[in-house]
Amino acid sequence: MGKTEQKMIANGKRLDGRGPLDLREIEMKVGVIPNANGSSYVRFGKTAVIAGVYGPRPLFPRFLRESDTGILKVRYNMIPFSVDDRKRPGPSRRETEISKVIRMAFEGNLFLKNYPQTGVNLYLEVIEADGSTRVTSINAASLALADAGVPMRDFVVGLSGGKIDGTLILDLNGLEDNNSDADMPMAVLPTKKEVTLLQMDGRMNPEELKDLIKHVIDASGAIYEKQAEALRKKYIE
Amino acid sequence: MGKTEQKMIANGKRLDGRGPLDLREIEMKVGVIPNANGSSYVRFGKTAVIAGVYGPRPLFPRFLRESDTGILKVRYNMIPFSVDDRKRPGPSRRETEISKVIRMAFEGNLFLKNYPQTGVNLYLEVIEADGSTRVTSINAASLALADAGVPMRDFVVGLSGGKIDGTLILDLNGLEDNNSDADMPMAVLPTKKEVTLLQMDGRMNPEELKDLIKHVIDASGAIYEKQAEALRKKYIE
Amino acid sequence: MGKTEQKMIANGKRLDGRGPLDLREIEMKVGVIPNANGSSYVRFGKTAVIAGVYGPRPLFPRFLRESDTGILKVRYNMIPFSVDDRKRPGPSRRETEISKVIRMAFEGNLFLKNYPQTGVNLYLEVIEADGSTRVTSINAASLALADAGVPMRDFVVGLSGGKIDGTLILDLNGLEDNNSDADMPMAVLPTKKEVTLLQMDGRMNPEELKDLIKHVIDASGAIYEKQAEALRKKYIE
Amino acid sequence: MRKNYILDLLKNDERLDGRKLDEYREIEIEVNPVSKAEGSARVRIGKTDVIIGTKMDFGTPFPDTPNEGTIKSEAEFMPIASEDFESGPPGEDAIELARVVDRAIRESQCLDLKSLCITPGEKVWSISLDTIILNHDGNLIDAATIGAMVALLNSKIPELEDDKIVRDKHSGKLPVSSKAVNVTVCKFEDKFILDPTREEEEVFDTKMCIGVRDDGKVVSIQKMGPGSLKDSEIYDMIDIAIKKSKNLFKLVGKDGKKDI
Amino acid sequence: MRKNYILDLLKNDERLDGRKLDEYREIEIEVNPVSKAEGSARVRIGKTDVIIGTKMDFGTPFPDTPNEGTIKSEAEFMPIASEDFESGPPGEDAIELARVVDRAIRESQCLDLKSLCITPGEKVWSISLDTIILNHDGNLIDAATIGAMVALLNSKIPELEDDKIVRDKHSGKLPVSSKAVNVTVCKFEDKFILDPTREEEEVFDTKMCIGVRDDGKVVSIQKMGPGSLKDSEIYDMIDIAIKKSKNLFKLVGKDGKKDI
Amino acid sequence: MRKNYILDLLKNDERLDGRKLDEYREIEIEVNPVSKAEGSARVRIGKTDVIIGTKMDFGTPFPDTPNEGTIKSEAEFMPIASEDFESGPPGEDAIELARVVDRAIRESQCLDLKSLCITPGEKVWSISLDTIILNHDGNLIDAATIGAMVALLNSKIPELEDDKIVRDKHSGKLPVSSKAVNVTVCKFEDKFILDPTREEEEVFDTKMCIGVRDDGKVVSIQKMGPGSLKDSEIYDMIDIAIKKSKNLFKLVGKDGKKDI
Repeated sequence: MGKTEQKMIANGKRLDGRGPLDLREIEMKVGVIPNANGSSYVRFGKTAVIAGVYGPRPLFPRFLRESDTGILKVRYNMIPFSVDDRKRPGPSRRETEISKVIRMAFEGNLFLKNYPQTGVNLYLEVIEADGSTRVTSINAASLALADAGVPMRDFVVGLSGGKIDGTLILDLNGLEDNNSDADMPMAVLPTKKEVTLLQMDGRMNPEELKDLIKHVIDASGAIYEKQAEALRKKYIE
Repeated sequence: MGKTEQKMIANGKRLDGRGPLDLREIEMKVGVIPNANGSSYVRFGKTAVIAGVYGPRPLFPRFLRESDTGILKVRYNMIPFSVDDRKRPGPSRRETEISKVIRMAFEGNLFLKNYPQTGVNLYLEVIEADGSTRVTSINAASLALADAGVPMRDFVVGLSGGKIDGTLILDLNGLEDNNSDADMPMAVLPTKKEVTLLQMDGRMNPEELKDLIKHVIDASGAIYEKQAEALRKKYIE
Repeated sequence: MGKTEQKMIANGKRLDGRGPLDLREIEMKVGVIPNANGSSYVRFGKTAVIAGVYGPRPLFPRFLRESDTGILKVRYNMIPFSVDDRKRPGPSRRETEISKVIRMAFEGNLFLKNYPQTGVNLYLEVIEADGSTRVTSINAASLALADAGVPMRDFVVGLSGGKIDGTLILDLNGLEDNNSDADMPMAVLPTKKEVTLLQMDGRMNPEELKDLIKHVIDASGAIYEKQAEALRKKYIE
Repeated sequence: MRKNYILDLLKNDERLDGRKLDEYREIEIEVNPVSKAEGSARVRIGKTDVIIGTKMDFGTPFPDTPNEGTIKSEAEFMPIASEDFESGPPGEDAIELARVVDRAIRESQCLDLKSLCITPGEKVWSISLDTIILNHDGNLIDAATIGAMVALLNSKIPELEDDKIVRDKHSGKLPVSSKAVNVTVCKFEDKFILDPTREEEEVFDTKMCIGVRDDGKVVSIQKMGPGSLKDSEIYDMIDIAIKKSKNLFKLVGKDGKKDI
Repeated sequence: MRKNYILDLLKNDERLDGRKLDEYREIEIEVNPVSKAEGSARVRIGKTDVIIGTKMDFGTPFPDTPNEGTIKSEAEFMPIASEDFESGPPGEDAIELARVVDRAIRESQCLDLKSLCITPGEKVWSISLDTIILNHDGNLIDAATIGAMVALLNSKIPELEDDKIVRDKHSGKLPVSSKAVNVTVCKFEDKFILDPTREEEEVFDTKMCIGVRDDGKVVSIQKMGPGSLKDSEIYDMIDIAIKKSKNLFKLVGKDGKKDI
Repeated sequence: MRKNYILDLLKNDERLDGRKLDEYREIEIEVNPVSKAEGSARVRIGKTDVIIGTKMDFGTPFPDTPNEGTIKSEAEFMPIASEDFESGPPGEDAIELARVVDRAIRESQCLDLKSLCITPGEKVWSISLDTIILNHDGNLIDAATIGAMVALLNSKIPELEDDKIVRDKHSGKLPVSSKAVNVTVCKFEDKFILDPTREEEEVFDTKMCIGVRDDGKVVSIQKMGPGSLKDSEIYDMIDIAIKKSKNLFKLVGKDGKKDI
């Protein structure tokens, strides 16, 4: 899915029929990997991610246990057939960077100091990629950590904003991502309205950039509700 | 040596003049690597393998010694100029798999539980490859382990069976391997007549498959004799 | 810079105007990497090397400390844009070999036995390569080790000799290196007049080879003076 | 202790989860769950959960088969699937799984590789078959082979425009003429079981993974585990596998729909 | 203790080295110190010392941009630069640095990649931008981005003769039409600082690295560190970065001369 | 203690195995033991046992020598050969050995690389020279260089049919016009020995590996080990190597037959 000459917004509607600030269909499910301590499945449109959490558990090998804080490890991975051209197994530079920024989006939100000598391993498997994979992963991570019973100060919501054909939009799909003027994945603590991940690529005036940040933060509440609902559903069942 | 249009069996004889169940010329020698605790050279036709055994010796690093059983490591390796197109150094996927199945062919046959915290390293170097390299390696391994004095329940004999031009054959050479309807390397405990390695590639009816397995087991006795003779020879000298 | 048809010596002068035994312009500076325990910058013509020394410091991980001698590690590395065609990051086979011979040029010259369980790490970064990079590195290493206060029996001087158009020369530049009949990097202990590194590539009669070795040893004194001056300069400042 | 309990049950031909010795857990097949793949399948056997996909790209043919496309099979035992799996390049178990799946597919000759030639000797379609383990509860090879078969049966060939791959159009389906499955038969003393859970795999540690084609031919075998097998036991295991394969072939219908 | 001292000073808007909160250390730029590179720059900010170079080689264009040259950015955190760096392939910090530098350059669209096409769809110029850390005393990304910009502005394109690269002749300069820098704004409680030393980076561990183009547009952002940021804080940080970028652009003159 | 015993003997110019200081162990050369190789040799010097082979494949020439074939030398110190060797990519000792062997061959200009050009600038023969250590008992480089020389002298060039390599036919022998060997001279105090065993190598840890061509020219030198050498010692070592090389050249006859 490369660049296209097509107009991306016509009559106020995006190519898939959404309004600029509309999100795609969202599906969230908890407890999908029986072996994991916590797990989830999150889908935004065709972008689908499975998250699994193992831990907290004692660190191994032992010499790692000198650390006076718990350790969060994050692996963001795209499976080979999740994208148009097969992705080779093994972490790419892009995946290594995304694993790091996702770790940063959660590290301050967990009480890792309370778990010295233990590790929490968070695995994010992108099953299908149609834009906004890292923010979809963040939602999956938030649910899987909650499902595993890892204490968090707040949920973490992921959502991307962008600018396309001069219009600010939310939740970019793959085609939009490739044709946008700007693309901005964010992670938001929905209660405190604080930001733990923010990346931006593109060209924006400071004012529209600030507007876009505001749009993303405002929309995070609705996603937070869906996370809470997915968790409730599991524990009712 | 690719596929050929040629008939592989004519007038009941194979291209190299053998009858269907004839083996190639076999050479076996013990004690060829002075530094190793046990070693051997085995040749079936042009396929030649050198085996070396180091151990049993204490495991290193120390944390490996927690294991309550001895550990057998196997490395099956083809040297770069053992094949038509140079084989790059470093283990290929094929070599990794073969190393595993050879380990499985021996693991149950050694008294590893009696050697906690020790390791036995078995190195198999294919010097020249003209078909049936893994079973040639098994014969070499059996001799090298015996030469090293590693106690075994039984010898282990390697021999390949196959089907070609509708005929069941033994001890495939490289050209036959590439043109066979089926190829089946096996490892046999010659005294107990039990099988510790069996792989098959091809297309066979269950009945002919069972016949072929029987042929291989039956022929294993003769190879066992050659192993015993090679060992005797060393200790007489 | 490949081979050329050009005469490399005309009217007793080399292409860059030097006489056969002349050295290029030499620049030496000490203390260029603030974080390192010792460091230096050495330039011969356009060939420039930065050296940094960390240590002596306790070895890590602890199990390495079983050694009853200090350990010198050397990494000779060319930065990607130091050469005509970009050099990929990561050690090439050439760099691995050079790291070893440079280590050998220093190991016997340090009092490593007096520092059990400690390590000295010597990093040599070739910033620009125009011939004689390993001997330039040796001069940089000598200065950086002295700057770090690592006790040495003697300084170590690096200088290359060669033969080109039938003439013996010193301090080959890149073009000369590619067009020489022989190229010989050497490391010399300038006080004892002993050799700790000697490599040669080319074709030489034993007599001219011995002459060339003598030329290099004789010229090492002048470089030694420059090393001493560079160190004095730092400590006067 | 758990092991002893499994063995005690076995004396009465019983299993922990109440199954008969030759009974599979429930099998659930999802066809083309990943639309970016040329074809894909998700297969659950009990709690075992795998996802398999195909991708097609340009490749060069092997020198000795210049007119044939190529297929390669890889597997990842991702750490999400089990606390025993680690990140990093495939270990020997993942490599073995990928190769055993590959062998059943390849030796069954189910795929017409000649039809995947673009320019003889130069350019062919190269199929990548990737197996991803999402949750490991035993019997991975049987699950992966079913998934590979369903993914192949449901793969579409991307269109070529001006020598370029256009992935959102298709020039047809992958030509698959027969089906193959692997049936893994596990042995302990004189008992054979099928479809072991992870717990059972530790007890029944000697097994034969038998590839069967839908015409009843055996196309591949891999003896696994450290034990030894008598000839009569091998014969029994082959018969068990061929018999059971018929049930599995019903699941792997040409349309790939789950019908169990 | 050192940390506490830094925080105590901070209460009075003071820093260890006497700088104001938004003040950079002295910046020293050396243009084309490495003549083998197509272009190069050495940038020192205080004790931080980096060297950046470009090399141009033949490459193949990406399928979706067949008429454009390519640029790739890599970074090595060489062990000479810090006792914390280790030999080996780039770790996550080196990869992040290279990608953040790359993003500011790429998204600013400062480089006319179309002019780097040799044969459409087949052969283009591929630019390698390598960042080498010689001494690490904080604020690596700002230093590396300045260096990248200066190296690009001063890169010469090698000549082509008979389809071969002749490196000692040049067919012109790399066409660079605008400039971009990264300004990293660090935060602790309600204080923001610029150009942190390595010591300060451990205290001010939440930051935003903001890429700004010389027309005042923001071209890239990377939030770093484990902390969280209020929207108003983010807005302030953006404003600080844009404001400070103007000073940096003065350094990165088109002729690359240092004028501070 | 063993070390001291070696040194005590040395005072009387004696060695553990009774050899004279400049005496080699028995050398046994097997020509073309591996028929799959284009050429091969097995060389035993005492208990040291190495096997060297050549393979020829298509390659691209180096840009500065577009009309010449290429040769590359690799070595593996396989764990079968010594309890000190480990599996994995070649370490610095294996790399050094391969490069020192390569240098003697390359610098002797014994091989007419121009005759290995197929299409100038595009396609040439690329020779891979692989050294495999089967048993390590010292003096590996001398053994490997003899083996490389014998393997090259006995290599046949595969035939080309329709631009494809046909390995079972040959278009002639590799054109080798001269011979080179390495003679490693080891030093302890004022004593020099040749052909050290592994035990002796630990004592005589400073050495020069001297490549000599059959016309008596020195073509390569590698000083090894941590010690230092006086100029007069170096001169002596060169003379010893040249003298001894004559004996070795007798072994490496053009027909590669062993004649000692």
